[in-house]
Amino acid sequence: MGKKFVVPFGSQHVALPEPIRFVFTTENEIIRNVAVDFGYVHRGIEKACMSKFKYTQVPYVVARVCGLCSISHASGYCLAIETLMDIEVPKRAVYLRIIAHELDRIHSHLFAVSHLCEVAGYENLFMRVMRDRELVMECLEIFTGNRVQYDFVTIGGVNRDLTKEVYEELKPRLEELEKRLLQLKEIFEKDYTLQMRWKGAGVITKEMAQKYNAVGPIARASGLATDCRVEFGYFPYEELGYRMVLYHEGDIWARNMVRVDESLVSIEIAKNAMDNLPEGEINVRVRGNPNGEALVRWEAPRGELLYYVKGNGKPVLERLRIKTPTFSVIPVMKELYYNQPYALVPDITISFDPCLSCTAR
Amino acid sequence: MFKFLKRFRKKSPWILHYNTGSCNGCDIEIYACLAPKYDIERFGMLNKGNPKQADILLVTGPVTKRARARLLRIYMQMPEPKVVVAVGACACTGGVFRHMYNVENGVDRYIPVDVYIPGCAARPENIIAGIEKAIEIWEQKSRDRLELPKVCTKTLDGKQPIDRRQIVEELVGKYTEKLNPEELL
Amino acid sequence: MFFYSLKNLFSPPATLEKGTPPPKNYRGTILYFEETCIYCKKCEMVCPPGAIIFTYPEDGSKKLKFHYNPYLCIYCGECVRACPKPGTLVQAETPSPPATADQKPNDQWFEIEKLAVESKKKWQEARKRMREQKNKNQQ
Amino acid sequence: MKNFQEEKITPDQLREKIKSFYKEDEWHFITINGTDTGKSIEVKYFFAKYGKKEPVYALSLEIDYDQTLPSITDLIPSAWIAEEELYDLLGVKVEKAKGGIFLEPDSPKAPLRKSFQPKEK
Amino acid sequence: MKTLLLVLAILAPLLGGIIYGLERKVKARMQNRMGPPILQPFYDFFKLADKRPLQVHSFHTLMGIAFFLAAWFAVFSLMVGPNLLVAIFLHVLALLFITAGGFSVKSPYSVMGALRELTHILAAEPILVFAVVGLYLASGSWNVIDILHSEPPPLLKMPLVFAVLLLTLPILLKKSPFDISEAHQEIIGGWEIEYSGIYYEAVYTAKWLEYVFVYFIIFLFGGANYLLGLGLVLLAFLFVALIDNSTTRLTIHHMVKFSLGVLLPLAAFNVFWVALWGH
Ligand code: SF4
Ligand code: SF4
Ligand code: SF4
Ligand code: SF4
Ligand code: SF4
Ligand code: SF4
Ligand code: SF4
Ligand code: SF4
Repeated sequence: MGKKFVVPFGSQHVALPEPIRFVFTTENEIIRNVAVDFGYVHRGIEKACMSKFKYTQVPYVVARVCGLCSISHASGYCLAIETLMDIEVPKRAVYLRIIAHELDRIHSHLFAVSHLCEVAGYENLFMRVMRDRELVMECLEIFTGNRVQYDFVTIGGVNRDLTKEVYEELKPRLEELEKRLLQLKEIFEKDYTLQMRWKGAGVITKEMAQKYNAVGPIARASGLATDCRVEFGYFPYEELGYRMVLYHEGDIWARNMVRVDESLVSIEIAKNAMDNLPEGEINVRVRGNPNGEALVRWEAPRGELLYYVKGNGKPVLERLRIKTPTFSVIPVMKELYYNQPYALVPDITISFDPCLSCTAR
Repeated sequence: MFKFLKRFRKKSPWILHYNTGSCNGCDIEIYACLAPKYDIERFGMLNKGNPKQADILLVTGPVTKRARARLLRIYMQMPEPKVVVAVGACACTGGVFRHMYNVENGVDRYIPVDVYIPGCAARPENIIAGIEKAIEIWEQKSRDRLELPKVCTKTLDGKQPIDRRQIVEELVGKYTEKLNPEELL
Repeated sequence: MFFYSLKNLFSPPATLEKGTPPPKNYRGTILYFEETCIYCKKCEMVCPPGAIIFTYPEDGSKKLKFHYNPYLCIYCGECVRACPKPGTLVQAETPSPPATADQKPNDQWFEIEKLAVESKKKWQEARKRMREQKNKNQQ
Repeated sequence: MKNFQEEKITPDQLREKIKSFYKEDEWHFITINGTDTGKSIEVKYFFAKYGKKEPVYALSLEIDYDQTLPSITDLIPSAWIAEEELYDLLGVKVEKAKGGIFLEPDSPKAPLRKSFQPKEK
Repeated sequence: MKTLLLVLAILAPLLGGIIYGLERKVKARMQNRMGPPILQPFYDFFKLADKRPLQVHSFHTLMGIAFFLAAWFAVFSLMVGPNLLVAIFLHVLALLFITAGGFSVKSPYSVMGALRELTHILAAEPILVFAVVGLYLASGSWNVIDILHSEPPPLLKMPLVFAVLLLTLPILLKKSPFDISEAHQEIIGGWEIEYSGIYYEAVYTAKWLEYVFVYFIIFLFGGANYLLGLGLVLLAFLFVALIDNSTTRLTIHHMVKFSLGVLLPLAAFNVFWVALWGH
């Protein structure tokens, strides 16, 4: 029996880019109890989208729910409005959205991977992944005009076209990135100390994932085959070379590997979409106001994102509901901490790739 | 003596980063600054996660109601001389979140900000330029200037325990009173 | 990784020179050219954070004053797309420079926001007066 | 255009209904959503099936502003977080919810209700 | 000889700073980035002197300064002092001071760091003792001057001890994979978290002294052959940098297991071998 010892983790902490606060009660550095406070980022976006902003402005606002997957938010919302208002989006715009979205997924996943290395104390690998990530950041910057907030998707289509010049800039970078990612994958599979630290640590079993309704890479690392890209079927993913990445270990290592593998799949999808880009318009004009309700399940980098919109024929929406992936994994995350050593807390936390700015909105 | 030491300030700024409710966009750009492509360590900057050892506070986010007490506490824990840099539109003025019900429209309503870096998200190059400006200001600052009122009067008898939380709360109260509460909505 | 570290030790670093400009088509500062503006206020209406505000002249004339806050702007480019007169609003390819405390980007903007509301009231009154004047003149 | 299946129930039927169809390995519980319709609060429980391209299934019920909603956390352990949010942002009295996960003492109470109108600037 | 060593001991913080600066540069280059200038630690040093110091309480501060002084004395007794064992003793004492300092504040990270530091001492110091005993056996004296004159170099007699010492370096210098007591990403520096300003400086520079201390022991393995000694130091330096850059942090259990289960027996084996049959 060791002495009970209370350790706060967050809200300001080097391992956390975002404010979330855990208070752990530990015993010999083993966690016995945990309290979590994730309300630091609550800004009131939903209300603002229901009172202050017109529905055409909302894509730019919801993109700022989260910087890591801004395009998921914007597209999820636009898709919901388009379903609601029966707008047919041009095929070229659909493909452009896929490209941007997959590039965004790569950037988000690589950030998560590098961050996980950083908290594991593997500074060199952190630097290496960050360096390789700059390739996809450059792609996104050339493609959409900003490194993080793309403002690329609007209701009815997209804002920018993929010109020949841009295509020529993007293609070699993606190919280079693919090569480097394969090398990285080898490191993650072989490195001895990484395995020692991550294998068998923080295991989420399939049952646990089902019981607590885990989503995204966390569920897929536990062998739970769920992916909104398949289940909702909004985009022609199957024809672009999508395949599901599944691991069964459920530990930190598996979650990391899911992200690395998914980045590789995403590169393939983006390249396919770029090569088979249909000709045509990139957006259609939108008239009228939304009336009715619609719902979109979107696979953001961290998993299922739900957009529920309800309009009442006015330019301002009646209800906009954002359910974000991290919101869904917090219950399983909280459960997982019990009886883990404190030394693993940063790794476990970051292996969820938590993004609180969308959890609290 | 201190004049001599002052010269070395600009070569060793240690940064501390706090997120007061941003979208992460600017935070990941700060992380990108640490990475090889922008490598801010070449200017001597270190990311110290510890307010007591940091010189430059990088704040992102529009300051949500829950984050402000923590922000003040971190600011008070940092020893002088120190500078504050607001990174990104929402830290400067509130950005898109301006006038939402749970945000306070910018960092400078709570702590004095020295440099504002625009952008949504701020580019790493721009962040570096901003930090350089901040260092210039930092060089001018005196080491004993206290920027917030010293509120702790409770220790006079030397016995009563210090409740830092309470101190911060009092301070928040002080600063919120000054603002027009209707403006906060 | 051992090999990689050793290799890096003897190869040039990947660090960029300071001040490398952003790529072409970067979404930077919004530039305003008054000559062609028709004061339709579409840009003010679409701007999500409200980084464009027009203040009204007191004499009731139609020549509004354009205010833009680069420290509030989120660089989405909606205003440029909304503007009916191409070339009035242009998005530069470089980001805005950082400001220092004496420029007060936030406090000033609070004043402008207040001013916009007040000046609009005054402007409307002035317009009303002008209309009444006109009506009187016609009678 | 509605793109999900909806079934209307009353608050008392909620627990029975969920007990009757919810299985952990088949259904994925998405979230709870509350909407202020102006007269009452409409609460929707969203469910999806794992790995199937089927529309989302929603249980929908309406409750009065001061009525208490039964908790489903013992049936679906991850529902607590959505229930807390419902309590915090819409002021729905959910059994066992404590509130305060998002709002500070000086934030507006139940901001997502229609009765709260933020100041227009 | 003696005066040279004395000067070296007096300049030890300077030397340590340069080693630290070099290390940061090499580390940055290994990570494919430019890195800070080599004199960066001294810039930091002057900057810290210029900050307004905040004190948690006087005992805590005192322990920080005691850590610095004891570490410096350890270097002195290693270089000019009478006895290597005294140096080790002082070194342990220095670490104990900082541990006491870490325990004396309320911050949980500090206490946790101090607890882990104790484990560090447990894991690393026995090996340091074996290294010194090895040096004694090889040269027949506890005195530095004698060791520096011993032919052939102690390395030849104590290859295993040297190898073990090399492997202990990450523990001693708190580098990945065994930077557990500092663990920037977990406990933000551990016991050093509550120090600031000029008091932090004491802790900061004391760490430089540790570099000098450890690398000088390595140097001693070269015996009378100073070039060999320098070569060994360079080798150790590169080795530590490489290991630091190619591993993750492991847990405290791994460290204790590795140190007491693998390193210690190896060192002991070598020492006993030489002691029993070496002559
Ligand atoms: S879960 Fe995170 S990455 Fe996904 S949409 Fe939300 S904020 Fe973005
Ligand atoms: S989890 Fe949420 S807050 Fe975090 S990056 Fe993703 S969307 Fe943003
Ligand atoms: S300025 Fe923009 S990108 Fe940066 S944190 Fe705020 S909303 Fe996100
Ligand atoms: S109570 Fe007094 S000593 Fe303590 S922090 Fe406040 S002013 Fe300083
Ligand atoms: S770019 Fe966007 S935020 Fe900036 S002024 Fe134009 S519409 Fe407003
Ligand atoms: S939209 Fe263009 S023309 Fe109209 S007011 Fe703005 S700048 Fe002037
Ligand atoms: S586009 Fe033409 S019709 Fe429309 S507001 Fe401008 S001037 Fe008037
Ligand atoms: S809560 Fe206490 S221990 Fe933690 S930072 Fe504040 S004063 Fe220090």
